[in-house]
Amino acid sequence: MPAALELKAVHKSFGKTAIINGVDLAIEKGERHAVIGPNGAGKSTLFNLISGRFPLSTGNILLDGQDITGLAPNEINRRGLARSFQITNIFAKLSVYENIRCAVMWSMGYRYSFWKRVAGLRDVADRAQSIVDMINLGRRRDTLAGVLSYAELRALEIGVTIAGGANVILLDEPTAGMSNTETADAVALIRNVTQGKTLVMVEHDMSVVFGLADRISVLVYGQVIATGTPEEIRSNKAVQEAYLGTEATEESE
Amino acid sequence: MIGQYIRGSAIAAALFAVGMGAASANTVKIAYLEGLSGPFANVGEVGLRHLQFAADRINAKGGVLGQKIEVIPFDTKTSPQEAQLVFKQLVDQGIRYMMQGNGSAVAIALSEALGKHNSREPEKTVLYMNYGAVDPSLTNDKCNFYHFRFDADVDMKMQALTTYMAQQKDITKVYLINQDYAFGQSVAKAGRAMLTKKRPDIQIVGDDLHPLGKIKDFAPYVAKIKASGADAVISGNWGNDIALLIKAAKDAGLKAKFYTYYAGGLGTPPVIGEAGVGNLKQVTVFHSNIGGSGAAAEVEAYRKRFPDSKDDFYWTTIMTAVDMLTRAMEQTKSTDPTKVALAMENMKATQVTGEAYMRPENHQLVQPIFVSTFSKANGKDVKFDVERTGFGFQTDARIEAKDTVLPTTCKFQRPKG
Amino acid sequence: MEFFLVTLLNSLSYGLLLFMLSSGLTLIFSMMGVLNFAHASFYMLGAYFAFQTSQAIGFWPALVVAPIAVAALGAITERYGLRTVHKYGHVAELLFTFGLAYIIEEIVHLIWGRAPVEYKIPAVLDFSAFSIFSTQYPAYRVFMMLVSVGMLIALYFALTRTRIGLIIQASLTHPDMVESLGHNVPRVFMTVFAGGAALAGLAGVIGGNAFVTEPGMAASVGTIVFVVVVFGGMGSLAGAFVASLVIGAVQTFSVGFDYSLLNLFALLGIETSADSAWYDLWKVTISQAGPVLPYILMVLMLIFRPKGLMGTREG
Amino acid sequence: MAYQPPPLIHRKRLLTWGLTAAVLIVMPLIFKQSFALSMMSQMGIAIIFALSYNMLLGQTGMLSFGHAVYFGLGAFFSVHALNAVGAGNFHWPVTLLPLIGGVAGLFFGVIFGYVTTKHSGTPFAMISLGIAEMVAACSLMFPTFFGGEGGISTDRVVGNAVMGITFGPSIQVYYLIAGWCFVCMVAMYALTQTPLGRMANAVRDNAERARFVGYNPTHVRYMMLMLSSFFAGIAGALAAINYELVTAENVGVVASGNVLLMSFIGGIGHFFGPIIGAMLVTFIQSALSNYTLAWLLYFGLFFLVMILFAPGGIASLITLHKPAWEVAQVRKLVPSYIVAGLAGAVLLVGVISLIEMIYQVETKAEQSGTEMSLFGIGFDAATVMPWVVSVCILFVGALLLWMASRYVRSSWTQVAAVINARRSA
Repeated sequence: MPAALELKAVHKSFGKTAIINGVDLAIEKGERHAVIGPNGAGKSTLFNLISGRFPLSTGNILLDGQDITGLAPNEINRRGLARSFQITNIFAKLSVYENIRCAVMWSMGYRYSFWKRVAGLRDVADRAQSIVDMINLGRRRDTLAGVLSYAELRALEIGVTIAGGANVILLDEPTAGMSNTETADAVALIRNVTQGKTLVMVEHDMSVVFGLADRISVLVYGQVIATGTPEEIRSNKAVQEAYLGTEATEESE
Repeated sequence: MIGQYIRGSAIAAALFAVGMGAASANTVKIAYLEGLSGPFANVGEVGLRHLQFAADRINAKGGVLGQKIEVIPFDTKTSPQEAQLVFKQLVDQGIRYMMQGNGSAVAIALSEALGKHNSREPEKTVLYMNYGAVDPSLTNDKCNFYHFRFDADVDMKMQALTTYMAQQKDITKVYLINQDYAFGQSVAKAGRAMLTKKRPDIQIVGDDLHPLGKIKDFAPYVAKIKASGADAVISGNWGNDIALLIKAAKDAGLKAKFYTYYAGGLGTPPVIGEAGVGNLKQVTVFHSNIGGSGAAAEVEAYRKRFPDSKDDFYWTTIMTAVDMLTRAMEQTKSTDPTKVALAMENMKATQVTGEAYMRPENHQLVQPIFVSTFSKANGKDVKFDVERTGFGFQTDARIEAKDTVLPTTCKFQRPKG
Repeated sequence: MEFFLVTLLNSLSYGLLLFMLSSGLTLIFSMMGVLNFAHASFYMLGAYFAFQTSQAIGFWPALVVAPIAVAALGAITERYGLRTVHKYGHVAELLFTFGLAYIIEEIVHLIWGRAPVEYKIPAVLDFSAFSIFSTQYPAYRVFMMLVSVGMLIALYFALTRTRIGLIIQASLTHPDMVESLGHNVPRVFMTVFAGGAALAGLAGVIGGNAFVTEPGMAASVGTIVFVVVVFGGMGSLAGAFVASLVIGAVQTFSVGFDYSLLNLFALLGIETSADSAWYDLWKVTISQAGPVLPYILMVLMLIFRPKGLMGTREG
Repeated sequence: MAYQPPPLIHRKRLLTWGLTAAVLIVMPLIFKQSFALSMMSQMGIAIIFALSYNMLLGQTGMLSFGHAVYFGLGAFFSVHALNAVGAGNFHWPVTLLPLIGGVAGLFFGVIFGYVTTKHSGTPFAMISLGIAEMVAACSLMFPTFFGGEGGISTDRVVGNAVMGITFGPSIQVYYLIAGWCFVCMVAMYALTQTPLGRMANAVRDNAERARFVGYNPTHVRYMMLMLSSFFAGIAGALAAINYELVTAENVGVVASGNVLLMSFIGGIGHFFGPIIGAMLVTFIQSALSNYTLAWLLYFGLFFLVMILFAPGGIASLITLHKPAWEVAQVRKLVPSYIVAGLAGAVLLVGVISLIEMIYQVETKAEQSGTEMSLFGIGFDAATVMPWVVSVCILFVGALLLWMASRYVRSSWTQVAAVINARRSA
């Protein structure tokens, strides 16, 4: 069985600066995988490469065994990979419900049709409503996304990401900037919505990482220096030296 | 949403109520249709002054049939479609006479709207006096019984111009440069055809069409003319397109003579200035220095009436139009457009330029045409300058009325009088 | 040969004038994201101010006074107009300049009338500088080129040797950066806008009497300057420079080519007559199509290289 | 709870459309002059055109400077079709002529849209302007098709009358336009409620994110442009029937700018905004120009004031009051609006007198002297007094308006408090 997502010798340079420097990574189906690393290690760039936002310099990316290198983001999304953004990136002038509805339409086969009434599509409505409920924004259903609170926006961001039913979900710092209680809610939400799916996340909050992830990869200077279970990573000398040591102690305090 | 409709229409209704019924009764109303706002408003205003000038003179003598002439200006925004709408407005207001003359596009649109209107609503017939739109088709295949043209058309002027040019033995190579649109194209076509017929030895060394009003720098065209070795240039250009062409020619030291239609057009002489003296010619039905006491008196009277305006008496065509109109009314003792139109056919008029008559086959005024040269005003044969520039036109030749008549394809339905 | 040399000089002087207009627009467009529709109106105002000033105190003072007056107007426009609508986004800003262009034209109609004004070349410069074979080359054109080149050099030094110039340069390629550097962004914007307006005004001063000063002059150069900016590429003054010269040359040289597709057909042995389908299209000569060429170039450029000739970024 | 799709036709919507249809039917019975009738026909055409434009600007976020290209080409193709029908070479009912215009518009939408919609934002705006300039320049170069400056004229009375309808009288043309206008309005509204229509909004808000939910923004833009050019072509065909003349100015940049102004003034953020804008701008352009030569200046100033103070257009000014209306608080605003309206009127009187006096002195003095009358008061603009008075009125008006604006603001603060209280309750 092929891996859900596989990166083969992925390189990315901007001009003369190499940001991603030969990443190999395989993520199994159903796995919850976290990518950690210090600032500027190239985590977000890695996500942008996987989701097709930036073209690769060299290397290959396989989704479910199929090569998706060089495809447009919408093509990649249609093959079952969805991502969220670190800086909230939703449709500001549409309501919460409409945001979700836009995110489910393609996957339900309605594509660019201009002869069907959206309000008449029962399956779309049911699915959108269930996702709104799942991300606990039922009360804010008809509010414009642009006026939501920060935590609500983050929840919507996740909702829009998972709405299309993609099997591989990429979450970019889903809990960044949240308070402790908000973070706990977010973790519960992520756990809930990614059941049975493959999850890859970039996260700074180590409690979230160690709470959620089945496996962790550590990215330093554009290279994966270690991949393993949380325990393996915790005990990995190289990781401790390079990155974890100081921060892990800070986090535990 | 619906509230909006209602509110909007209420405002519209209120404004309509104010606007209607502005014209007063018991006058002979002449609607004046020109662009009175936007870029060509100044040209429209000049015609308006002339019409007012003519109307004042009639009114000072007690008007026509005891009624005063009232001039009512309408703004066509120099757009054919707008002109059609304005036409509906003047019909609404019960106006039966209209005058227009700038832009053949507007003229053709009006003439067609007029034709349809007069046949659809004969009891509200309107008569159209065209004082300056010179597309030949208006008195040929698109002619209309209720349309009267008082200016000579492109072909008639070219006939006069080429007659004159044919006599100039020093012309051997001619260059045509015109604006790339209907008028410019017809000038180029007529010029080539008539000139090669009258002087087969003349070589046409160039035939350029350039976009209308878009060229900033005519130097490349002048370089091309120069390279062709032309000693005469024919151009129907008007406005900045002629002014810039002449300036560029002077800059490059081009010696060729320019035979033009609109060198004396409003706003052009001030831009040309010194650059045009001696080598710039125009073909027109009138200019200030044609000689004769009548012309001089007219020019002076106009300057006296409008002392602050820089433009000069130019449109004899408007004078003749108003003159013929009022005489036709006096003759028939009626202000009915159909009767007046029948009376105007074949009518003779004594213009300051000489005898003229309305040709009954196509309602085209036949009159003398002049070729003149841009010169320094000298108080003698160049008595009057144009637009207070110190430069005026000097007559080179006068082509008699009978020599300007061309065959016509016009076949209109004549109503029974 | 004579035609070629004369036309080369003409295209150079026209191209340099275009650059004077487009350099300001590029700066404004690249830094502020505002596609300034009123830019050509500033050019027109420059010409009219110069006309008015030269009537009162002569051409040479006008060369200084008019651009300064236009710059002041530009600063006011930025401060009280653009800055107000800035919060509504680029579309509103663009429409604001669109409306402004409209009003400036009407006001010019009111103050100076609709006919061209007699803004003349100063007598000292009204002679022919030299002759190429038999064609004279007017001194004023040489003067125009000198002013343009002088402006080019001044602009170069202003951008590379002064503090604000360095900030402007930095923000051309990285518009977000200026803010993070902690500079007074509104003031930088105002300076750039006023400076761009001044350049346009200066172009008006020297272009107004070489060509013609009339209310339609803004509209006649307006779109061509846009073409130059887009063609040259966003954020690149060098691109605008090259594009100005290229567009200037295309427009000037195309006049000399009287070839149409009919000539090509004749070469290929295809028979055509006035009755052939699409005859109207085949008979259009390159010189007739000249004015459309810049637009075609621009559209092609945007299709194949959306960044423009030397642009650093898109959109 | 299973989802119940809302009925296609429910009471509120039926009422809205029913009233719209009723207004369209009744209008010519109230305004009978042929000028009024032709203005209403123009409005109908403008409404379709402005709505089609707003499919791009308001709904998909594409600022186009060349939409008249589709309108004008639609008009030219239909005028040629109509002439062919008149010559007997081709059979097609005049009633359905707009379909030919629509298809022509669509055809060029397919061609030009393929190039333009690869870009968004400013590059799209620029490329649309470039194409508009190109088509406009071509329109004078190819007189066979475009008819040169005179345009192509036609006679809409062709073939046999069907049930007495010849389309000769303008009232019949009005109803033809009104019918098409209604159909197009419904169709374009319906379009906003489809998957494509919703995704257009999403692309407008955030084209990049649309990619990450599976949609290609380029396709969305392309499809919207094609559909929009179809409707623009319909409007063009109706214009051809209405004027019986199509000139090159129809494809021109000015016409494109005009539709932009209409949509923006009406309000691009709401479906009905462009409808208001189309009616208002058409009205200003045809009616205001009868009263004053300065109408272009007034129009320009009006536009600038709208951008500076109400960038959402008239529609946003209306919808601003929706929350207040829902809590029945609008009446609390009325007094302050009346005061502000009066103050604004004073200011307007000052502005109008100054502008009219300037125009009188600058452009009309030659024909009719400096004697003039405004608001029923006759005076001589060459004397100082009227100027002093006008400037005073202007300043007083400005001062009053400034004070009134504070009153409006305080009224709004009160109303907002009520709204907030009601909301949180």
